[in-house]
Amino acid sequence: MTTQAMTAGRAPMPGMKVYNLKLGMWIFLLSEVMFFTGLIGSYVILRFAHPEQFTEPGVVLNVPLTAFNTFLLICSSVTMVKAYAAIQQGDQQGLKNWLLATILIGASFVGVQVYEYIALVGEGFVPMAEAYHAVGRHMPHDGPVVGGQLYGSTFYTMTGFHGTHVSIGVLCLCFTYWRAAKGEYSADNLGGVEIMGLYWHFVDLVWIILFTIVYLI
Amino acid sequence: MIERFGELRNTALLVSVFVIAGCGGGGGGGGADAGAADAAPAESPVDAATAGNVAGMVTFTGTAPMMAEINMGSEASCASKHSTPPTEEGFVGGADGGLANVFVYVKEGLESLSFPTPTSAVVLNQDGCMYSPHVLGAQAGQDITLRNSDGILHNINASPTENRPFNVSQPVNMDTNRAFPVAEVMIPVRCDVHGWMTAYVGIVDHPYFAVSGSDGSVSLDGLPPGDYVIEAWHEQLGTMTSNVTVTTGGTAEISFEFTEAMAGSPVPMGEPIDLLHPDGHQVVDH
Amino acid sequence: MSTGEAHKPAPYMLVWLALFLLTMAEVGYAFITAIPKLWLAIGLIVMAFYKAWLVAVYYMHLKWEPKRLWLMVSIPIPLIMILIFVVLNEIF
Amino acid sequence: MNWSWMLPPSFSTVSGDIDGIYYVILWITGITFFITEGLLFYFIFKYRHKEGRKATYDHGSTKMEIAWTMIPLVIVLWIGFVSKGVWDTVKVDVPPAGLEVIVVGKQFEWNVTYPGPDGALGTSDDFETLNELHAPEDQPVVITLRSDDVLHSFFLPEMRIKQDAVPGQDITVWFEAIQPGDYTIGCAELCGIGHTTMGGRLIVYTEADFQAWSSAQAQQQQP
Amino acid sequence: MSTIEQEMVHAAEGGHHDHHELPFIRKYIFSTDHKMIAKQFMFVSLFFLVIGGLLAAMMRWQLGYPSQPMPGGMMLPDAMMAPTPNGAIMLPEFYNSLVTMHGTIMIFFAIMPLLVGLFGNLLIPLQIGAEDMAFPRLNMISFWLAVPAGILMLASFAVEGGAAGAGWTSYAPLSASGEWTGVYLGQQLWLASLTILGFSSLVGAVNYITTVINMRAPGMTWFRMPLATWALFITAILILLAIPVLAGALIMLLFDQTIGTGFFRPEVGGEPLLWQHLFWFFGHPEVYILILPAMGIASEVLSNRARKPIFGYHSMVLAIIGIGFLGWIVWGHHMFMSGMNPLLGTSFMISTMAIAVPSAIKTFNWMATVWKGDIHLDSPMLYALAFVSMFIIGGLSGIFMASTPVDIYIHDTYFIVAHIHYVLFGGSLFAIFAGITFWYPKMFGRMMNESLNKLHFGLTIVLYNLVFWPMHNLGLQGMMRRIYDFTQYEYLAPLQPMNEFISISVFLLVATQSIYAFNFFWSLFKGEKASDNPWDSNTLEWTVPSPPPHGNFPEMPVVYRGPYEYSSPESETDFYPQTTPPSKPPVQDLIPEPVTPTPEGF
Repeated sequence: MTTQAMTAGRAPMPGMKVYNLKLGMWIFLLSEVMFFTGLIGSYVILRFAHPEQFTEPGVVLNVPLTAFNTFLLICSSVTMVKAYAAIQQGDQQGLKNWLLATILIGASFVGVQVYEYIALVGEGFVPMAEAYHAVGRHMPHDGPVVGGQLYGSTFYTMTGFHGTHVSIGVLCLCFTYWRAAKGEYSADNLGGVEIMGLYWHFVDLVWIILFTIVYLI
Repeated sequence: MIERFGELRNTALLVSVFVIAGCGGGGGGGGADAGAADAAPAESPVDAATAGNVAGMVTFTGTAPMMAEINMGSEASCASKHSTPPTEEGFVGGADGGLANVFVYVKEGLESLSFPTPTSAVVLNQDGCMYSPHVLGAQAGQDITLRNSDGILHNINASPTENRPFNVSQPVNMDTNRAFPVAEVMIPVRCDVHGWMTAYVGIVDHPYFAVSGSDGSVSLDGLPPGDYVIEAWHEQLGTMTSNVTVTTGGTAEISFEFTEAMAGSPVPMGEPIDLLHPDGHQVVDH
Repeated sequence: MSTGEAHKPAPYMLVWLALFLLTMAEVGYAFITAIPKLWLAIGLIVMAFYKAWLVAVYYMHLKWEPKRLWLMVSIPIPLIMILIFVVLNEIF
Repeated sequence: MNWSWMLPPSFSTVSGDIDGIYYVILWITGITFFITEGLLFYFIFKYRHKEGRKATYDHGSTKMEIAWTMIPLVIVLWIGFVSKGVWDTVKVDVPPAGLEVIVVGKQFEWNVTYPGPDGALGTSDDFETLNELHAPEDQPVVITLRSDDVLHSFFLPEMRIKQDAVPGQDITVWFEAIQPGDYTIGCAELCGIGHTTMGGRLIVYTEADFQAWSSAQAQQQQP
Repeated sequence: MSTIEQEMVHAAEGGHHDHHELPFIRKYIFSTDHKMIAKQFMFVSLFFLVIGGLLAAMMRWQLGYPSQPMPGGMMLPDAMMAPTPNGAIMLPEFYNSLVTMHGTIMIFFAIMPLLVGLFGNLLIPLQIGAEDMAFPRLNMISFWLAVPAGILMLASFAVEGGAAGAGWTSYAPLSASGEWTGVYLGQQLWLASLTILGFSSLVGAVNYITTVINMRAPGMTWFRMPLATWALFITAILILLAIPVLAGALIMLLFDQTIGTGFFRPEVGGEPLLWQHLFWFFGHPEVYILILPAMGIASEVLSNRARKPIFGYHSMVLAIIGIGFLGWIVWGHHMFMSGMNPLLGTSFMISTMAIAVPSAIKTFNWMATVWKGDIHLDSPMLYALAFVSMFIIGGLSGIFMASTPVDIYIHDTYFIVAHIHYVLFGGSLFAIFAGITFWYPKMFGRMMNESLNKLHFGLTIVLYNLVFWPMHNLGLQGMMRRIYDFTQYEYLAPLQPMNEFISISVFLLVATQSIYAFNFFWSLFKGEKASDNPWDSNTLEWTVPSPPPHGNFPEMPVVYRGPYEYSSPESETDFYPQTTPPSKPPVQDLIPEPVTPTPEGF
């Protein structure tokens, strides 16, 4: 605590050598890791238990679209880190521009995902186990049902929770942008930008894993 | 599927409870299904002077399936209530081909009218570990009195698809009142403590329904003149419909002839419940 | 401040390029039907985790963080492995 | 009131070993219990506050700690080693079946299917009993345990057998009764409103009686 | 300047100068002061403790007098009771709800918030010499998330179908569809409530861990931290990593219930055992979440009241860490009978046996701590000693269940009920009594009435053992748990007298607690004023006024030694506070170099 150091004339024990906000964010991310472990782990286990209920990549899910979405998220990561680099140099304008870019790309990621969901539900790829009747993207609508009841359940739960995280991230980004616009950040007060970045990159990281495990394998 | 949407109502409720942090807990009380019965005016819109009747027989041709005996060994107090060993009631035929336990009701023709909800309750009695009656009709929103006359633990597990399901227990001689606000044919009811206990409740939003007696006779009285589609439902033989025209004061004849061939047709119900209860509601053909 | 000016500017764009190319590679690789499923899965997972590694190390600045933070961040890994391994053990 | 720590009598080939381990643990824990609690109370009494007495200034002794760490470790690992053997006999190594039956738990009853005269399950001459398992003595009874709806737990107290029935899984359970008699079947896993009524009877016959019973049943249940 | 930073400055600049200017609502309702939040947690969870006790009493009525009219049962709604000519009888589904809600409320809404919410908030900043938590605002949020969770949980009693009835473990598929239990909305409320509560605990854990790592006063090295703080620190880590797994499982089950996904529903291919694995992967760390802080509290009190350094401080710390780690690899011992691969059973048995090691270390070290001590037998010490001796029983009875073959017989019987209550009631709850009594003067500036406490202790320890000891015997007779009417089994019918005996003891036990409740509130106003350090304790919280001002430490304390230097020859008194400068100059490396200020703010 700098402030306490000032008042008490002594610094506390060095601890993690990382200031509180950043440490707290990292700790929070650890719990997020465990949360997604629960979801992804369940998916892996259910898939091993019932391979017949899942399909080859691209049969039901729209891989090109989501590959593009992955690309979007990667780009948003780099813009985010650029924003951080900018404020490190005290470049207020750069911070705002890069943040804005991140917000836009992040929002469009969510948009694409919503579009994807709508399309999938149209094909009968729904989370309700009993109602599942997906026939695959390139099949006639009266074609045989591919995959099984657990497919939709796991897919929507995992991607849905990731989407929620992205949406929350976008909101937080807007807040960060608002404060950046008020010029509250500077080269030696950028904790807010950094932890925002940590969260954002973590969400990106989760998607990298999800994209591979859910769409490609 | 429909079941699922039923569940979605719960979600809605759940959310509402979220919003008001529990104060809305009472919302569980089937509130989502209100509006079914509320349109009922004070008195019956039917003019008794002009009303006519529908009467007829439900018959079965072919060799009737044998009903297996129920082994009540595990529930001595019930077994002692039966002089002769009770049999399953999936198929009860009467004299000269009459078919009992068929639910007959007006399916189409009354859309324009709405009827008051009866204040009297119908009784579904559990006696000797059997439901009596085995097939029961009630009007939407009408009280159904679940009665335990055995004094041992029963549970009444109703799994409707349009209405809110319930599963309540009765450890002693007691009555419990429940109502189904939405028309639904048919609602399966079972007791999980005694796997053989099953019953069916038909809910329609008018008073024109009947269950065929042991001789197969059935009649719907006091119908306003007009054209109707009458449906007959049997838990193993499926459904049949026939069109009748009721004239002023006249009695229209109907007859439903179920045949052996129809045996085993799936029980016309929203959700296949046999998935979890293979021995639940199937034809016992020996 | 443990990150930033202390060292030469981080290769952000380079990492971005790597991530992009790896994604392309993954998508291409996933559709090679010639390769047995097992090898497909392994290859994809390796690529995915390498991407995750890149993000964590460069974008999340782990590269420039004190060792004890690395230690802390690696706590969940054994737990994840225990959970997955044991429960998979159920199925086989 | 029964304050005894003895186990009720048991009647299966494995129950002896199970009870044996129980009594071993009972002895070990019992002795530990009296020693530790005794010492604790002795210390409390002996070293209670007296004016002018100062407590000994002592930060501990690694030797003693290692001692009272290693001794329990050795003991419990030995218990674990012994337990493993019995556990494998009961749950892992299933002997060749003298009688094979299918037990299906559903709310709230146990349905038992017997192979019938041809000795094979899944054939037309199978017959069933409700809430009753009839078995011969001195024969390994191998049970395929299933569930129709929720988790149940197939509990034979006198045989020291317990196994959850999991919907969607076939779980093999076996026991061998050593004495004819009338025993209990229970459900040990909360399974809903009627959980308490989900009891049944295990009837163990002599070999001959069982044959008689089973052929009679087969006759009776044939169409 | 950012809000949190303002709070920091506000706190650091000795917030106590102006804290009386805080409006009532900021001071008592939406307070960000860790001490006030600790008290809020205490009052709420003590309320839930009472609820849980009453639920238990109702349950015991049904067990002591199976299917006999319950006194006052007529006042309960028809959904719970069956009317008969001579009174109302409990319905089985209501009994199941009681079983479920007693477990859930006691574990998640009473013991856990008392140990983590109360003592975590109260002790961590005070004992490490911080002016408040790292994130005071988050701390407040953590409490105000727990409250709606509790309201939802209680509200589930009022909805159609009643409260959740699938046991506190809510094994799928019983919990996955109302068709099986008769509980529809109630189960969903249960799931929702626990999800919210989980998030609350999570936020708290992040706060605790950050605080302990980053905000220790100068000289407060890791191995000078009091054991209570150590235990709470490890507990926070367990919460941090275990709760999210539970949250994931809860949400999946909630989806199964509401929108009809298939994770745990076998009829569409779901895996019931997956729920058990996820639940117990959380659940066993949870068990240690419930006992570790209790161990820490007991260590504090024992060492202090025995006026003797804790025996083997380092191994005590290592034991805490060891238990924290082992907690992750033993969850399978809850599933020996579940149909889990029996080969896994053996490996889980071995890892479970290994827990005997850290437990033995702690138990014997506690005994060695009082050995040759100068034991002041006042109420905190009595509770703490009761904790030790009851924990011994609970630990020993655990060995029976750890041994897989024996578990075959006693699994899911009253033996396990006895075991868990010896650990949770005899262990955690006695430690909580000890802790509340011990830190009561620090919280409220007054002492609790000693003789009332001794009376409460005597009655409680006796009645408690009369309740739970016979449950071992019931279990050995084969009486299964969670059973509505055991007399349905003729081989259990003879156990009725013993059950009746237990039930009567429970009623008395519950009644006895009113003594403590009365003492608690009476002492708030009438208790004798407490000095800053009534127990002659060494740790930092006793160097500040009782109750401590907003901001705790007018100026940052400097720590020179470990927390348990009692009867040290270097000190003329029989205690030696951590902050007292040593007579001879301190070894230099004990006081850290001031670190360069790091950027702050959000």
